[in-house]
Amino acid sequence: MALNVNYIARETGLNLKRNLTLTIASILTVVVSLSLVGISFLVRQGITNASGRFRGNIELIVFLEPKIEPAQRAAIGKSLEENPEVKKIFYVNQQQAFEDFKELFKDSPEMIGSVSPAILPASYRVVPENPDFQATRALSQTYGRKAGVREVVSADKTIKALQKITGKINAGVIIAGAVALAAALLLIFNTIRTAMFARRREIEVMKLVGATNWFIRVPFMLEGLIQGLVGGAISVAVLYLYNNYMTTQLVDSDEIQFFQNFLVESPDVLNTGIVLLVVGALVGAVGSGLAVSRFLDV
Amino acid sequence: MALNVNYIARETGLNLKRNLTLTIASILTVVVSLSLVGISFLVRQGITNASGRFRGNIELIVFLEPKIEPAQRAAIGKSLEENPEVKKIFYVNQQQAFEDFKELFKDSPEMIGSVSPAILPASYRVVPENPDFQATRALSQTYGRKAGVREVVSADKTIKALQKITGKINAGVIIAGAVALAAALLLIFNTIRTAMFARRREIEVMKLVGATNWFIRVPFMLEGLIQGLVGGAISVAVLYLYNNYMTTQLVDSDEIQFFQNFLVESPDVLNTGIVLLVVGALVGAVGSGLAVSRFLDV
Amino acid sequence: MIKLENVTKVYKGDVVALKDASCNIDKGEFVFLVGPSGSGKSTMIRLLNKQEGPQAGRIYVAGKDIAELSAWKVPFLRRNIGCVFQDYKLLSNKTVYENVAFALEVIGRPKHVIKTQVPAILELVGLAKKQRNYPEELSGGEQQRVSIARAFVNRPLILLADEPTGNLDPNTSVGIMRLLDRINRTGTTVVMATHDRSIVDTMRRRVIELDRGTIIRDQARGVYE
Amino acid sequence: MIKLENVTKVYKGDVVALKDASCNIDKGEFVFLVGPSGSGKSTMIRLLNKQEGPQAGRIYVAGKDIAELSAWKVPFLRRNIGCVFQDYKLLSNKTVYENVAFALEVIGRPKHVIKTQVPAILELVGLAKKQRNYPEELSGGEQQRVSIARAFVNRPLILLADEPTGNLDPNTSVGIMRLLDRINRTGTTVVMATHDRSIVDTMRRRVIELDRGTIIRDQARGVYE
Ligand SMILES: Nc1ncnc2c1ncn2[C@@H]1O[C@H](COP(=O)(O)OP(=O)(O)OP(=O)(O)O)[C@@H](O)[C@H]1O
Ligand SMILES: Nc1ncnc2c1ncn2[C@@H]1O[C@H](COP(=O)(O)OP(=O)(O)OP(=O)(O)O)[C@@H](O)[C@H]1O
Ligand SMILES: [Mg+2]
Ligand SMILES: [Mg+2]
Repeated sequence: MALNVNYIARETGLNLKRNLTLTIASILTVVVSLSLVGISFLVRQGITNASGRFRGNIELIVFLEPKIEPAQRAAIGKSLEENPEVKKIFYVNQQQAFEDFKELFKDSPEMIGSVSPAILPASYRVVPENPDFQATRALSQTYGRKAGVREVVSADKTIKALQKITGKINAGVIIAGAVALAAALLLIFNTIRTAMFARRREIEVMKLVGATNWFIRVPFMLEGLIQGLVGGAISVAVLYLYNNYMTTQLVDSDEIQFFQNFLVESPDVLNTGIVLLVVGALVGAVGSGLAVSRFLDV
Repeated sequence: MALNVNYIARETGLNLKRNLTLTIASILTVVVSLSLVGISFLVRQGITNASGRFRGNIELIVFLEPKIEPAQRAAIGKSLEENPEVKKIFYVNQQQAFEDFKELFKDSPEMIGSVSPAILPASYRVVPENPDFQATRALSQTYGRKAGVREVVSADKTIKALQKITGKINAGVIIAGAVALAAALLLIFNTIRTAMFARRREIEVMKLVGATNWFIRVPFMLEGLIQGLVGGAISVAVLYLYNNYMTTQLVDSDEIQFFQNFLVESPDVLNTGIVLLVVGALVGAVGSGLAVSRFLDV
Repeated sequence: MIKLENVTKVYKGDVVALKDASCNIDKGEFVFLVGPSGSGKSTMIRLLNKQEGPQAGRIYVAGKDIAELSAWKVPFLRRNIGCVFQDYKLLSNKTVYENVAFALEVIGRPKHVIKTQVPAILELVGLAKKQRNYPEELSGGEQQRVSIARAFVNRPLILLADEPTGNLDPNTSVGIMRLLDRINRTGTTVVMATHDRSIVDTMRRRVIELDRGTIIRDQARGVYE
Repeated sequence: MIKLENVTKVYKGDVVALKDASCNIDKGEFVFLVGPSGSGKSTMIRLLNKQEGPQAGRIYVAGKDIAELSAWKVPFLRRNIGCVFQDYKLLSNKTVYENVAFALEVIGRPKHVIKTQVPAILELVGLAKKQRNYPEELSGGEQQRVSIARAFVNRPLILLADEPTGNLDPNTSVGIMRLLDRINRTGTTVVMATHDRSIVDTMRRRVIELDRGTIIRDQARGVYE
């Protein structure tokens, strides 16, 4: 059956206008639930960003004896540089180690008070060619036995722990996002169904006058699509406002650099916005289509 | 007008049964939205607990020179104990300082590798009588000048920073909770309004047959109350399941003690549950009462 | 009992449904309201139970100007006026029994009264067997009779009936008219809008004829035309 | 055109609305369906346009057994059957014009056809001035006439009319009956359920009488009783 574009457009427009109570109710539900989904997505993105930044890529630290001979030190450095398993090294002298320490503990001055440059050992920070557990351990054993080396710390445990933490947080936030999305879909469909219930007589009459299922369904689906898009668009606006507010809040708090790690980039917001629009449009159209069907059986 | 309890009970029961589609829709909305509110409350509680535990109550640390004479050390201790501004002191020797350090950095073995007991200074941890900024600073100046004292670190900056962080997180989570609650109220009212819209003819007819506003309104409000309570009860169940799951998850992760700080106590869950029930019942009853009113004007 | 003084009702779009209508109906009268489709019969009935308000003129029911009735008193007015609506206005979520019982519950009648009166009145209109059915499950004429039963189950002072026999066959109509007549004889004022020529011509009661909103005839013991 | 073979329709609760009913209506016939309230007239009409299905028996419309029609073909059956419903079944969100136009839109008539045919048919039923009103804003008789207009605006093969004059005054009824007669003369089969004795007695067409679901009379050029 060829559907008349003209008819569909007019019918949809009139429906939206004349069932204003139901139109507003549906859009409101879409706005509220998709905004929650969007915000939980952005929080997820922020946490992913933050945990990415917390993690370095240095996998091995060769601590040198504080009183090591410069020659011995150079030998170790050379050996490291020539090792095919090693990709890159950085030498961190005692002063730098202290600076690093101060940076790391700038919020805990009592820690800083407890050390001095002379106390902290110099070290080679090593980026292995192959950031694999076995390779890192082999390197660590090789250099741990060398003279002048106080200790080799392979960061594998730390990384594992860090990965576990961020993995857990990530999983938690993904679950929260999925739950929010599922809740949103449920709420929107629920509202559409209730609105359709209020119009069941109308649908029955159309059917009795000889309208085919699709003839009835298409304008309702278009109506749902538009409600979903409008609701989605409004929740994208809510999202931008939220993100702007959070960004100024986070940038403001420059004394606590920690928070800045959670900043979300514009492309992420854009992507989330697109997802919201698509979800809104889809659930609006498909939900309406499904909800109508219940009353088409006349 | 005396309302007939019998009539109200029967009327409410029949309404719930005969408008099953709308009853289910309303309960579903209450369940989904209140569960979100409840979970956001529990997360908030967890964060509050965690930040409470992160914060110690030691406000001042007097670090001693590593090579201090025992007599000098005892003198400083005595002077601290006798100072009326000081409430309590703990002596932390070098070995203990190292243990603390290891505990603090157990996830960062490279930090542990960089220090040894001999390096870390012993210290007096001081709890001032008056945890006030001025008093703490005065103490810190007095003892900073004493012989044998390497440095006095007043934790006020740390505490300020920590308070700022936890304050911000708290504010964020409170806002999130408030937003979730507002969203829930909006969604529930929206659904009730839509459901009432589907029944507007019925309400008009009742009015035309001579029913007073309250005669019509009370069963609808009771209906809303019951829907709210049922929805609230289900979301309390959801909350308990969530909390149980999270608790086992968090306790499981004992290698990352950090997470255990977020554990929420049973009373908190209970309180949140009660809040959900009350909110569900109130918004159900009041929302229905308001939604009916729109159609009583016949 | 009922008095209209120069009542005018204009709907949006300049539809004059009632124009300067005046009449006086005494207690215990039986009045037929006749006139072509769209002449304002239902409008007059809707004005009497304050479903709508007039643009001009005064309406007195039981001695009171109903325009001056405060909103919370309107239900009490309506309890004294039984109304058979042209479109029945049954509660679709209630059974036949519950629909009729509702009119008694509204005025706070005790349960045992409801339990005896409702079946009795349903028996009278010939719906004893349909008590447990919902309006949707009834034929047109059956729904109409439920509306009639509900309108006078609580023995109102005034009975407004808007085409109560429109969907009834002649025999059932005669039965309903006998019932209305009996109710009228107990002192209830009856105003009935109708298109049924034979009923009007048989009963020979007062006839008020409307034409495009104007009362063009008010005749005691009148006929349809 | 229409053939019923031993059709039985039982509603839940053992209400036998139609019992072993058989009849044959040829193309171009005009049939009155009479019988007391609740005798099964509307049920028969609902069976003919497949609003409901019978428990037993076969129903043929235009030579086809409608029980064997697959669900997607039902709309096409209904487009050939105009139906005036006893409760009008107007679309409350659409104006009078839109309600009537809908029946043409459903069969894909182009806009210019709709624009000329809808006002013409509304003129015929006397509603030219009410085109922009919603059903709620019409009197009972006016709503009924919208339903009539919608039923034959698309010139169906068969016209089922369930008490199309129930809410109309005698004069308007005569006008509507003239219209139905004219439509019938163009070849449309008309089946009309009615309670109006004078219409049946004046027209003298075939009469099928139902009583408690059974066809008790099938008379050419019959009278009401
Ligand atoms: N809500 C409304 N808005 C606009 N016009 C209305 C409204 N209600 C009624 N009308 C118009 O007022 C006029 C009188 O209507 P009313 O219902 O009183 O007629 P009636 O005499 O009862 O007719 P019928 O015999 O067909 O029921 C009609 O032309 C109708 O279209
Ligand atoms: N959905 C239903 N469920 C149960 N019983 C029904 C249903 N629809 C109709 N009936 C019953 O079937 C019988 C026939 O109904 P129908 O509507 O065909 O009567 P009718 O001849 O059209 O009467 P009227 O002249 O009053 O319109 C009635 O007793 C009615 O109560
Ligand atoms: Mg009327
Ligand atoms: Mg019928």
